[in-house]
Amino acid sequence: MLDVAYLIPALPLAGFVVLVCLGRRAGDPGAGWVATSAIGLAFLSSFIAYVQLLGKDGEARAVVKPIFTWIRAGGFEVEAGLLVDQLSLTMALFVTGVGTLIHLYSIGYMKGDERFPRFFVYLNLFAFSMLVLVLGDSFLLTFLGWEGVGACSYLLVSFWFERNSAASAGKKAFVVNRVGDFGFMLAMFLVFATFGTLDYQGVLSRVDVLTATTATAIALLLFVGACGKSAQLPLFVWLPDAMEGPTPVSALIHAATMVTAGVYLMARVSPILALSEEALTVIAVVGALTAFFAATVACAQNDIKRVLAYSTVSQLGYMFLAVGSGAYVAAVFHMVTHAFFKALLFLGAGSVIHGLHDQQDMKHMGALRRLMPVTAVTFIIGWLAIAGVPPFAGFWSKDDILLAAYDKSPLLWGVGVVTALLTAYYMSRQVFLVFYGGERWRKAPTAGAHAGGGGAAHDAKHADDAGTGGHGAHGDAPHEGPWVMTLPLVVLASLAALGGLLNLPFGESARLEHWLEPVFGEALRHVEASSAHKQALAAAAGGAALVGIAIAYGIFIRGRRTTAFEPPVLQRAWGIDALYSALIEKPGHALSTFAARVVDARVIDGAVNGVASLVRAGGGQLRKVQTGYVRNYALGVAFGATVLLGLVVMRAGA
Amino acid sequence: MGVGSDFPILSTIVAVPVLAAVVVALLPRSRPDLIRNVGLAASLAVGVLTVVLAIDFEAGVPGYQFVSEHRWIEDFGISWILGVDGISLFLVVLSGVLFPIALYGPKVHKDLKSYVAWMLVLEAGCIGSFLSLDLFLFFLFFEITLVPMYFIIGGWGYENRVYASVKFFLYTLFGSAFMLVGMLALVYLSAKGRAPVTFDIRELADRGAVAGNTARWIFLAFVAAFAVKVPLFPVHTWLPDAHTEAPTAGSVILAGVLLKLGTYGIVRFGLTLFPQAAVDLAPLLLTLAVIGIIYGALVATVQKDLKRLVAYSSVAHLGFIVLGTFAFTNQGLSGSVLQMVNHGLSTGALFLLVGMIYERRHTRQIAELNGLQKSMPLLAAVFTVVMLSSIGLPGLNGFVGEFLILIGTFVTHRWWAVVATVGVILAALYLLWAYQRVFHGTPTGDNVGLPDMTRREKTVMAPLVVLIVFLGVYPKPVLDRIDPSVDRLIDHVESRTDYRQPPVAADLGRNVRAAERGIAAQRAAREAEGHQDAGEDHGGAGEGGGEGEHGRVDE
Amino acid sequence: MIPAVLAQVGGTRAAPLQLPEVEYSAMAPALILIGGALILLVWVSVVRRRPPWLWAAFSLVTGAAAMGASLWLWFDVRDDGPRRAVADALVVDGFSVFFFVLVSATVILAALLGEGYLRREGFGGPEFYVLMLLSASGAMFMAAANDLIVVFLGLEILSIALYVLAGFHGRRLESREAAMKYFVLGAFSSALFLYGVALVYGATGSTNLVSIAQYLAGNVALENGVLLAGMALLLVGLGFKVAVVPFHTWTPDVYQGAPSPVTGFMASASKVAGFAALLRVFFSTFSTLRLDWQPVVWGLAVVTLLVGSVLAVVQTDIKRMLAYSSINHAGYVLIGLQAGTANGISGALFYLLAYTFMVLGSFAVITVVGRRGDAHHSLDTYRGLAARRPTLAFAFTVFLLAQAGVPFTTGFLAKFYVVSAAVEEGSYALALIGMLAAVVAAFFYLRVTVLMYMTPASAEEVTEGAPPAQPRLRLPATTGVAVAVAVAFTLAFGLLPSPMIRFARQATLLM
Amino acid sequence: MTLDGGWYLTLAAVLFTIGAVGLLVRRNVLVMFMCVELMLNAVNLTFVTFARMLDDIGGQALVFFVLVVAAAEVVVGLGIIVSIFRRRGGTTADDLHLLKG
Repeated sequence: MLDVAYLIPALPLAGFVVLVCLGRRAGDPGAGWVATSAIGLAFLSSFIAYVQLLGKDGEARAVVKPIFTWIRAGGFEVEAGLLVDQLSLTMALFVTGVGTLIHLYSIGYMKGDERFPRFFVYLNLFAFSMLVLVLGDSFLLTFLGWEGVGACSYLLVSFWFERNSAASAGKKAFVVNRVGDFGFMLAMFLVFATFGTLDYQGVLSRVDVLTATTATAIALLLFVGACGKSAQLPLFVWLPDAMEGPTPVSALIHAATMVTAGVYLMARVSPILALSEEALTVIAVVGALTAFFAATVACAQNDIKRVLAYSTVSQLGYMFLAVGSGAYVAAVFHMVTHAFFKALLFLGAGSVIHGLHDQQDMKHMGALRRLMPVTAVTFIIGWLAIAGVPPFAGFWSKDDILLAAYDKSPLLWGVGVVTALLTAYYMSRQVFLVFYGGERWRKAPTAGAHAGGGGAAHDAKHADDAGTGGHGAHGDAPHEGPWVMTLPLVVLASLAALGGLLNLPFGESARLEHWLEPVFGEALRHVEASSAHKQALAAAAGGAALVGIAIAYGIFIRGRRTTAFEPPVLQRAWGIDALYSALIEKPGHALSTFAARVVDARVIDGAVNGVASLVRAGGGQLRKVQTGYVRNYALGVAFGATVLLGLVVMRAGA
Repeated sequence: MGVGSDFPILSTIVAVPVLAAVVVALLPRSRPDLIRNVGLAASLAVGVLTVVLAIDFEAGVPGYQFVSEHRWIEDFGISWILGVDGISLFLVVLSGVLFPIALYGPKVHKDLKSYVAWMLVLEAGCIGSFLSLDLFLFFLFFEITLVPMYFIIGGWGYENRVYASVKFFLYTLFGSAFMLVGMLALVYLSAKGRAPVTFDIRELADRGAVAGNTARWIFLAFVAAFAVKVPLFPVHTWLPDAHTEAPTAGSVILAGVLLKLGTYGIVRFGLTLFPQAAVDLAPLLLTLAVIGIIYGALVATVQKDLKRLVAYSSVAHLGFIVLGTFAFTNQGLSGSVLQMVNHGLSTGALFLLVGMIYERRHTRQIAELNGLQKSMPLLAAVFTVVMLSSIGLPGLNGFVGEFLILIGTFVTHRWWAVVATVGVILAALYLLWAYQRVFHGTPTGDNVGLPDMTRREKTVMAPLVVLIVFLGVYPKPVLDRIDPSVDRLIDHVESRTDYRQPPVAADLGRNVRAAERGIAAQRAAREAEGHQDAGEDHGGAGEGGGEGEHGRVDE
Repeated sequence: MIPAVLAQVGGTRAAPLQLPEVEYSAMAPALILIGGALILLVWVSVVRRRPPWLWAAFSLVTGAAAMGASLWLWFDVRDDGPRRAVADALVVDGFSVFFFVLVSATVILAALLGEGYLRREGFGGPEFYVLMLLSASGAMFMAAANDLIVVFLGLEILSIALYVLAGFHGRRLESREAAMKYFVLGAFSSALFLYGVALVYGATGSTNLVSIAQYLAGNVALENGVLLAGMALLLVGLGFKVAVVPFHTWTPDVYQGAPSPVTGFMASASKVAGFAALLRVFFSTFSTLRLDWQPVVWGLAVVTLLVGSVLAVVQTDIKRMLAYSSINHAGYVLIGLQAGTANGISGALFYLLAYTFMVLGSFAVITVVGRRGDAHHSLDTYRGLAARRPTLAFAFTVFLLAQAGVPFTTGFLAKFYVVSAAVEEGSYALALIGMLAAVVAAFFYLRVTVLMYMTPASAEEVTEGAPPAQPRLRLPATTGVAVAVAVAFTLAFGLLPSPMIRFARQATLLM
Repeated sequence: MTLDGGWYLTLAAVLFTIGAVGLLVRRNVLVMFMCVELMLNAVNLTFVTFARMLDDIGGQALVFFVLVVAAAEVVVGLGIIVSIFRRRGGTTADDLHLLKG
């Protein structure tokens, strides 16, 4: 039974291996098709597994498929195996599904890049790692995937390594994630010290042995890991910079899949979280603050991808708000819908950038809806979904979260609603700036010269590489991409529009909740509220979205303005990067320099060389005694004899 | 491919390189090809023998295997005793693998004959140290490695090679001075009464004649020698100089094998001979190890010379190994032993790669390099893999050891483990930053248009990359051989001291697994077909583990 | 011998004169050497114009004969026990015979060395060999002495010949200066030694070592001060001979100034003989006073180890450097003595055995590298030697590393042996100081290898005085044999030391 | 009047010391050499005195050995001194300090 589950991670791995072996021979677009079919088949396998799982009882839907013993030392043993249950399969389905679409899209987007095959090598490796992350049956296997996706993220963000900004961004992503991993690792140590195993089943079935303190510690340490991977305060700083990577990467890794790993992890350990109200509160508060914070920053960004990046941070904040409120299903639901619409938005943005020859500054866009109709329509669907306009997917998932948040604390709910308003505003701003208004791209400076926000801009070189050919430098009319790029847009747009169907809050149609419930069990909190109450809250959320859109409409369409409320402090993301630089980077560098130049070179090695010099100097002094005069030598002998005689006489006298 | 039980494989492994060195020394200088081939053939032969050894090694046996014992200097109670157990096995294999690579890989620009001869002597010395079960014999091998390495650094190194080689020699000799005195003190104190003088560590460990303060002092004397070799903070400053100035092969062997003599020595002699003292002084060594981890990483961050950076990264990595050793848990110790091998592979590979860059650019200064990935994508890719292994990325070898060390330390010395984990962050920082500066960006000046890896370079790197991946994905065959010996060592420590390994590290974990297996078995009843092969696997593992564990509990 | 005779005469006034039986066979090795020397002297006066190699060949034969006689004695003593000769003035026990063997080996090697040297420097006569053989016989008498006055006689036979040998290369001012310094200081120390003999005689009533020991064992010495002062002066005199700090001051100058083969011979034979007497007198005769001399020897060992190694570090002349290194070696032998156990003594013996070959080998190389005029001993001369004469450089490296105490050489085992004896007796601090001094010492040995292997020869041309291009070094066959023998000994017994260890051990036990 | 043996010993010790000090302070090699002779003779006096005190003829016989050795030393020593200072005006030991350090 369910042996097909093995294929889910195996296929992308096989794709990776094949592409590595083929190297450059795989070619363009051959490598892309290999990779795409690998992950496409993985999606198919996931779907088959899903069907097979449906054939079982709710309780029996958690199946461990062992693979081999990975590590064993003394009492520590890690069996590598796949944990196929409702949660992991849900993740696998949307990871492979969205992944397939983005792979497909990449074939068009990356066309002509000199490292085209390598890109798909990385993508397949990423897909494999992500699937290991979600399907792993123990903390350590999840960690394997967790670090694997981090490494792939590093490789893909710095894919265009010729640009220093891309290289730095990749490094930053990895290092900041490592800070989070620090928490994850400590959590694993604590889990092992407590349970003697790292298996999910071994741990989660015995959480009752945990004391409250240990539970809080484990939960918070894991949350630190999640903060790193899912770009929550205070570790969010890498995600905006990660937009230096090719846009499909942003869509796949930094919107749809990898960044949601933190949420997945929290959902996975829900039985532990359930033991610690403090941890839940911390998670909820951090989530809410991140959501609000990132939304404010998103309002002031000019780079089309950075807006989406901060939006992603903000939406992830929502998911953590849900987790903190005990609404795991809502978190997963939002994760899925967010994967649909945010991937869509990124791919749309990529399409725009592609069409404008790597122009990313929204101030130099406008009126593109006529020239890029497919992109425009799908992007608008994405916009409506993320803004929370009924009946698009985002509305339903966000509504679930806000409901749970209200149950946790009205204050959190308030923050959530304000964030929803901001979300609607900044997304509307983006849509209006890009697709409406005047054709500002006609008089735009050379692409990349005007770096928006953090300075994300492709260099001119890539403009040549990634150009679809047939047209020269800028000045050409923006154009739609090939079908491999538009098809994913259309599919994702339909999902973004209809994704809400997964978990409609009406009666028996809450399929996702029903499906996932056995995973969370008692950890899952059900909101006990009247339906009138629920409807009022939903109306408030929907209203906030509409207000946000209306404000943006007033400013950018009615007011025909291209700038609104964009204070520098928000453009610089509240100066957090600068703060880290001042508080950590510079003192750290100073400390390291001190350690290397003073402690190591002067103190320690100085002592070592000092001993050598001392011996030398001692020898230099001593040799002066050796004057060359024979009577001095005789004096030496006589002196020695006298001392010896003195000693023995003293001894004899004593 | 088994060998006869009476074939003295260990003595052969030690003797072959020595004989080959003599042969090379007798060959005419005018036949460089012949010299190279003889050297390579000998080291490959040793490599094959070590692999045969690993295959013939019985995984479940904790004690020494293939023991060959001959009387040597009877008047001193010294014998030629070679033996291998799980702790030394893979270090021997590592040496067997790294030496042919180091001999074949980097080009030698002058006096090939002496170079090959010294390398072969070095190989014999290193392997001999790992195999010796006689304290005196170990010391001989331990010391003799200095000579070839000294000549290799001094003869084929870079600008500052003389300073570096002399520093290396004297520093190590300084540590050994303490060890020699400590060793003699131990031997003679153990021979009080009617017991004959012996240097056989098995016998010495059994007698356990020294205790209390005496044991602590002697232990410290041993540690002084090993700490220099490891090198442990603050006696590490010879390492950056030696590494930087050594020729590529020298750095590879130095990092890959020679440093392990220190960590191996601590495990084999420190823990075996002075269990109580080791337990007593563990906090000191743990602290030094942790300082080394953080300090090495910090200092590595600001290095301007690529080789020096890798050298300081070794200080940090070796800190982990010492940390795991003094955790006194099965995981920590197994992790340490495994990490010795891992570090040898990944740092050896890093030095080879840096050497390849140097061959092309004639500089190691990070500031003078940029954008190398542009013209050398393959080299960059290999570098990335090795770097990620060094960072400790799961799925590559570095992680398994590091993780075992940390988790093993955590259960006994929580806060040390926590601080050491910070080192994991820093490792990423300095290596990625260096990678960015060297490989990323747009190449300028001399960095444009460099040739990518040659066939020879690929041949050299291929086995290392394969091992890096293999040990990351499937370390079990290695751990299965390490584990029983580590178990025995911890047993030994526990039987001589009040120290008890936390149950979670010893067997609680396995009990949990067993319980789970029970559940799994019930499920398997329902899903008979899918579970069959996995069940077999579990059963085998349970037996192997059970024997080793429960012997101790009864004591 | 005669004092004993006279004592007998004094004791039994009326009895007929009883001459003690002189057992020639017991003293065969020394007598062979003396005989050889005399034959050479006669030969050269009677027959003129003989090819110079003949003198060397004859000395070699003499040395070999002495060696053969020594070995015969060894088995004889081992089977039948020690023999006293000449009315107890000499004792031929394992200990003595060990030194006979060692000194014979020294003679053989030095003769091999001398041949090439004399030929190169243009000395045709047999004087070198005559003096060397006589000197060596003195060394043997010192080793076999059972009477303090015989020690003195042996010492003087050894030294007087060496004074002349040191100034042998008359054309070199350094050589003459060395002779003068050695002579003045040697005479001074002899006087001190002799005064010590007198005081011991006064305190114990005898100069016979066995009698002294018996007296000390039987009586609590009344005039302890006189006895101890005598003992101290004996230590000074012998310490001078073996170059113990602070009685070492002559060593660097004489080693540097004397002709290189003479230095080699002096460094081995003279030190070996001095230690033979020192070990016997202190270990066996003054064993009851161990608590008195042990701390003194401890202190001397420490300063000897440290001063020797530290001063060698700053030298620029290879012979001078090795002179300090030999001082350092004396410190290790003292470690063995300080232990005051049989193990310590056999350790010291083994050390001397290993040392003899290392140091003679080293000076063989130095003789060759010194080139015509015996003047090229600056360390700079060794630049790039490995490239020019790889085998010679390798041999020198073996000697240097062996002296540094690198494993698989006799040098390591020697250090190991004495240090283990010290540790066995609980002298941890001394053992540690010894090993740390070895670290310092390793530095200057390494310096030479650095010059030979890691420094290009071209840099040398900058220094003034040296000829622009290094002429090819001529390695005479005889010197080559000496070097080969020394290397073989150092490495072979470094690997399989048991025979030599047993030799040293039995020599001690048969004392 | 009979003198206690101790006086002879003291005299010998004083002579010995004078010889030693002379060796240390004089620069003329010949004088230095004579000082050594003085020391040796002080030793001889000591031997004889002890022999008398111990009533042991052996001590007196030892003196002959010392005298013989001293004579041999003189021969060799003078030879060396002559060979060195043949071409020089004086016989100052301090002139020779080529070797030092």
